Amino acid sequence: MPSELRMIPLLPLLSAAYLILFGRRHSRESVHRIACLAVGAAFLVSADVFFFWFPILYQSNGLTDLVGTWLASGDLQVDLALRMDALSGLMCLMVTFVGTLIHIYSTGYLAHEQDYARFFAYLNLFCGAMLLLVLGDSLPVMFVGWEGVGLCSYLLIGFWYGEAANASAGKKAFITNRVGDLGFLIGMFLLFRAVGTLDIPVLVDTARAGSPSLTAALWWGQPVAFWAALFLFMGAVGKSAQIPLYVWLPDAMAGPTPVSALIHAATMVTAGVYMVARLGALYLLAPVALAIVAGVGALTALFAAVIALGQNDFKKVLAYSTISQLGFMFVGVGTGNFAGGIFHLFTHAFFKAGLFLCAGSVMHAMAGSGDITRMGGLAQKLPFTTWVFRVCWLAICGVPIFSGFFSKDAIVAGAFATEVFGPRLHWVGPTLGAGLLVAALGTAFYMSRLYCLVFTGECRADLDTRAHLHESPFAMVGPLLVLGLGALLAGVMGLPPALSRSHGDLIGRWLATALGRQPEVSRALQWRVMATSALIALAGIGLAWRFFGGGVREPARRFTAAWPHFTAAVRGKFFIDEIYDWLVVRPLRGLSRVFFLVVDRILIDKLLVGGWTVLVDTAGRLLRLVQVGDVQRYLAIFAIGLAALVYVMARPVAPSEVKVRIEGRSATVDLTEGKAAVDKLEYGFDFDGDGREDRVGAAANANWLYPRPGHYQLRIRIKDPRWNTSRTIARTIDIP
Amino acid sequence: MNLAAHSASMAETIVFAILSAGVLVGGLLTVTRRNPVSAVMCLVLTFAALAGLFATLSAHFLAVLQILVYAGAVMVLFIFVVMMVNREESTPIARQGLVTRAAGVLAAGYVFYRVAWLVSHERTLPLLAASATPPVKDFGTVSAVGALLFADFLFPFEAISLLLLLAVVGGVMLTRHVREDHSSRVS
Amino acid sequence: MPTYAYILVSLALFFVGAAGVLLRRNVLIVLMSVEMQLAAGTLALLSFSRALGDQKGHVFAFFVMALAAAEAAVGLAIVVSVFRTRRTASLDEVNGLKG
Amino acid sequence: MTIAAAQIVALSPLLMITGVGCLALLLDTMAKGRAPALWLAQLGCVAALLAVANQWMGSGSSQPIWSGMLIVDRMALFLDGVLIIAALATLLVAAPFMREHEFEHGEHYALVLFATAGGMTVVHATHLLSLLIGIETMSLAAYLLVASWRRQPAGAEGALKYLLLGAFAAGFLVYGTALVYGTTGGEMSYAGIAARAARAADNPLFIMGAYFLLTGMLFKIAAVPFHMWAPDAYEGAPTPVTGLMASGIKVAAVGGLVRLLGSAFANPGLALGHAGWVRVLGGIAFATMTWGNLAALRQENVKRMLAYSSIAHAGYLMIGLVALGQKVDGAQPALLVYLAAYAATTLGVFTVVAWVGRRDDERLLIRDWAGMARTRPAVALAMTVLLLSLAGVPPTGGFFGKFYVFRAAMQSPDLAWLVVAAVLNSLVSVYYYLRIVVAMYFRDPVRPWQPFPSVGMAIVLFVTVVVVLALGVVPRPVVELAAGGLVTHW
Repeated sequence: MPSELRMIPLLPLLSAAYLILFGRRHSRESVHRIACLAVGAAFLVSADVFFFWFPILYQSNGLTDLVGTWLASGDLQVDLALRMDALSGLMCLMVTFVGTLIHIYSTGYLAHEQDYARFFAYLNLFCGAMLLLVLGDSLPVMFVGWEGVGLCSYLLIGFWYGEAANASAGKKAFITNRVGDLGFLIGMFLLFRAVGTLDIPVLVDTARAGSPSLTAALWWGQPVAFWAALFLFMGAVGKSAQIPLYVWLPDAMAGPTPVSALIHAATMVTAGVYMVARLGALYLLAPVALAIVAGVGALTALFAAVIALGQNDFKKVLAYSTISQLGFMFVGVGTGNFAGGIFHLFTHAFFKAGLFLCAGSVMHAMAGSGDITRMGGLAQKLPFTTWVFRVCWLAICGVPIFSGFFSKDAIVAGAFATEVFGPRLHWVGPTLGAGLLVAALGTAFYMSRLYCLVFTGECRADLDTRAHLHESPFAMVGPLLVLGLGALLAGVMGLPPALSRSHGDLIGRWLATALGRQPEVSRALQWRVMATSALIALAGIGLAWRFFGGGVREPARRFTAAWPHFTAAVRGKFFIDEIYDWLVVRPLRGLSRVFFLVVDRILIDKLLVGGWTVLVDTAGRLLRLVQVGDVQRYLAIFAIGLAALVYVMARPVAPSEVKVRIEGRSATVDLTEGKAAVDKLEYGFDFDGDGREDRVGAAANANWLYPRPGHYQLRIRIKDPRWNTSRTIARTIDIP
Repeated sequence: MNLAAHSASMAETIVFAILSAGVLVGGLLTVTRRNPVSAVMCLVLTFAALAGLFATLSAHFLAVLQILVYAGAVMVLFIFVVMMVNREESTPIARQGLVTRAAGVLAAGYVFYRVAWLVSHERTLPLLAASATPPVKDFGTVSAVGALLFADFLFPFEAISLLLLLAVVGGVMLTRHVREDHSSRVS
Repeated sequence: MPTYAYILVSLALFFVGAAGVLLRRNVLIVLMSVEMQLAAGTLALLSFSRALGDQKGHVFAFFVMALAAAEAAVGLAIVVSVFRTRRTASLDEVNGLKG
Repeated sequence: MTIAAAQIVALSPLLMITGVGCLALLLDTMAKGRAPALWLAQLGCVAALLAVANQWMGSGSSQPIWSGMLIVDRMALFLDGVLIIAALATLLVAAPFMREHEFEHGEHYALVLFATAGGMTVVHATHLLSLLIGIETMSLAAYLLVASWRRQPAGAEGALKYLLLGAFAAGFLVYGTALVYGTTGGEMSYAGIAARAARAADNPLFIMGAYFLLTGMLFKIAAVPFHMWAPDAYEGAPTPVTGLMASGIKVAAVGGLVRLLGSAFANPGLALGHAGWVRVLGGIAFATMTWGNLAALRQENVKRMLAYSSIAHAGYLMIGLVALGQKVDGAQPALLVYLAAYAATTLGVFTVVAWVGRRDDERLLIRDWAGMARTRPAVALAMTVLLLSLAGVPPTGGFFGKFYVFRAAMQSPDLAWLVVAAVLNSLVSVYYYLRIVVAMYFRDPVRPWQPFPSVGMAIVLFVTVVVVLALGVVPRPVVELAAGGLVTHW
């Protein structure tokens, strides 16, 4: 088995270490040469392994590179092993390829940056961590990469720490991610307890075999698989920015744009989707968990799309669009259509990285500003950027022949056709599919709005900026063109079988061994979905064009450009515009504002994140008050603590259950169940609440015949004679 | 029970009562004295009475040690320090935080009550009811305890010398005249 | 006298010591109270020792005594150094560190 | 009793540390300057480490020696190693620190060694008497070390608080011993207590005695609510001493608790059930980590924040103790690994704290650390790694230790809540650790700053960072060493 697998994450990691330690001594050229070469070499190695072992990757469950036993003690053995199979190979290629492009792009984008070496070191570190995440053969190894990308994200978001907001955005990202990691860890422990190993292939095999260790009920009647899947998904929610932990991603746009492209669009945030796909067999054991995954995904897709409608910052729009697209991917994996989810992940990596890099190029030209209301008409000034943006825009909108069209359709069709939820939840799939179609409409609309406001019409920027406008250097444009090409062509990998029987669904077939059974989609359904979504994409674009084509500020010119025949009907145009404005635009904008303000800023930021912080903070302040500095009060707390300990210890055990059985006028009270091992207790029963104990003794049960019906107070005194302590339990008894 | 035994036990009870009264009254006086010098004197009383109690428990060696070490050496040390740092204080108990500290005393009292209740509850058990000097030759004498000390307890005996050494060394370090602290920032 | 009587006396002494530690303002008296607590432990050990006819308690008591002496020495040294820096032996005035 | 040579050899690390401490004292009075004593002390540590290694190779007996006072087993040797390394690191850091702050005492070095010797006695102890003497040796040396910075009023104050609370706790330790001694019919050795525990566990007086002992020990590891001394003593102490207290002394106290609970009080009648220490410790563990983390959030003083962080870590450690009480496989090695990782991390962190302060500019507030990454990137990076280790972020030793302990605890279904609480807690802790990182990386320097040059500190820092990272990346050797500690006779 190839030991060059370990080179793939190691190359960027070593380069990162070198740059952190000695980067400051090198010139800018040698810094970026080292960084780009490291990632480029990682790409070449992965491509080499991938294509050399192509058949093996396809047919078996892949190649393993056992670096060594990471830790072994007693029952726990974790190998530091890397595995390339069909899925991780694909991811690996994608990460290194996009990563290399972004490295090259950064050399141009950050040409004026002071801390050049630090930036590239972090970027390399990030790639290394991501590759470790992808290639890791066991959950702990994966988790190291998982945390590593979180850390790099923190470092890179806060890269421009001059502004306080950036530093706190970084902190927010890190802490939100840690909330998810908590779930990941617990899920991992649960799996370990159930299966006894953390090797992913073994876990997958165990899950595929439907082993009772995973299907046994754990808590509240749900099986182990459900809980493990749910907790792991919590990790995915954090990393992939889904509801309710998505808050960090929009704020994370504070970092340099290449970072947003690499981390917050193409790679890191996809980790959650990748993880769910990787452990797909586990999720298939728990349909309810799958439904939760898909449901959260669909909700996020819709919700983020609505918020994106109202954003005026270039990168914020893209950030919410990323969240929304990740929602699509989760619906894919959540409906058992893992290949579909991965396919969309793949195409999304190209077009979203392209979009972000375009954003970087535009902001580069606009002297760093990302305010789209101050843009417009940039198509002439930035020809290459515009073309790439057009391709990526059409791809994300889902216009036929562009890659996004096919991958989105694969998810939607999969959702309609899925049977993983079983007969009881069969309605979930179609509902999700319908939801996604609405989200797709929103996507087409807001992306087109973005396009129109930025590239069409007149430039609304001030004169200074306008004079400064220029196309970016080749180092930035080159990667853009490559990504644009990818956004255009990546769909070939997953053409629907309905279109091409021989070359259809390449990716699904490629991933079949790694991911297992996928939902069968009938040809008719494929056609239907393709037609509907094409229509939806066009409708979204058309609608946006009517509102924003050429810029929203000049409704007259917009209408002239769109419908020259109607130029005469000035009144009617005004009227229609008002109607649109009142009926559609304002409600939509208002809705998105409401969503954004109420849900995002108040509910999540203030209550969930903020409120929690306030609580913790207050507790912190209170605890500081306890530490008054007076040693005798410390001693008093010592004594009080000891007394509390003795009190708790000396008190008799509370019975876990007080059983009262009433038959006619006779009541039987039984404390035997749940009684602790202490059997030297004495019990006193006062049945009628007269203060006199009616039954006293070592027996933990007693019965009493009430003379007449009524409402009685039952008091049970449990006494521990060894300690001379007692506790009293009160109940009321109704004798009919 | 014959008369002699009875009067012996009577005498024993009286001795015990006097000594324990000495211990407790001495203790109470110690913690209530305003002047630390009087407190030290009361503590000497406590420890002397305690030595007496040790003697009634046939712990002769320890009784002697108690007088020598505590009532002697340690108390002298205390007196020295009292002379050094003593300031007559008007309020023996600080007002601030009194509630917390009183709660602490109550808590300590609760723990004390629990243990005391257990002891008196179990007073009929052989362990707690035993009263006669145990039938071991030389019980509690220097030779008997010393033999044990140099046999089974040799390691702690060596180890405690380290403890005493470091107490001395540390005491010297902290209290010796400032030699190498050149700066005189101490006000 | 029966052992429990001794134990009760030792408990009472322990409590008196604890109360002194908790309440008194003068750090020297607090240290004396601590010594009292240790002495109470010694008394309990010796009582059990006699009841069991076992002299290990005596040896332990011996060590406790040495330990108490060492603790007193160190405690007094620290009191002296506190007094040097702060000119006070009142515990309620030694509260610069807090929070 | 005749002293067999084997018994002396078995204790050679302890004897070396003690002997070198005494020699250093002597040398200090005779030689000119402080350097000879320091060198001797450091050499002694190295020699003691070699002796530990020698014992490790040849160990196999793990029978109690010295009439059941002590045991030399792999667990004790493992912890000996950690303690000696902590002492060595403290010496390396303390010397330049004291020179910079002008309070050099030759006794200081000897006291560090004596504290270590006390700690080693604690981890070897199989008898309540050797435990008590070990604890007190360690504590008295620590009180004195805290007070050793005589110019600093905070030092004496911290020492006084530490001493008073410590003496109070010692009172309980002694009284607890008396009760256990009486109710077990004259037993003081762990094996003897364990043999009688089944019968004695019926006697509330015995349980009371056991809890008094437990309280005395919990005080030493700064468990809530017996932790109140820790922030003040940590803040008041000279920084290298704080490092020693947070690493060496905590390690020794936890080691002592592992042995005490694992052997003397391991009886199910005492450990489990309603009044069992497992349940009680579980509650205390929860209170400890939560209190520590919450109180750390609002701290502005780095040392104080780290003191609370060390309280929180005591809570995590106690989860391991609880798992031990539940007889979970692997709880003990997990604890040992955690201790090793934690000790290395803490030593490194306090080295940085000691390093950044100058004579007239202590730089103990977080805002004083602003912009450190710009002037001293290597130190800032090291500090970041160490803080991430404290927060439990992979791939650091701190993460791995937590992972290992939590995994052990998860084996027992009753402890799931505790693990969840601990993970949540470590989440909270990220916040305050990041405050330092944010200050170092994302803030502009407030005033010019230059740490004093010190080879010793650089070495300690480098080694601890390497160890912390190595423990996260290739923990296997240490895990195996810790598991080797399993070969014991409790």
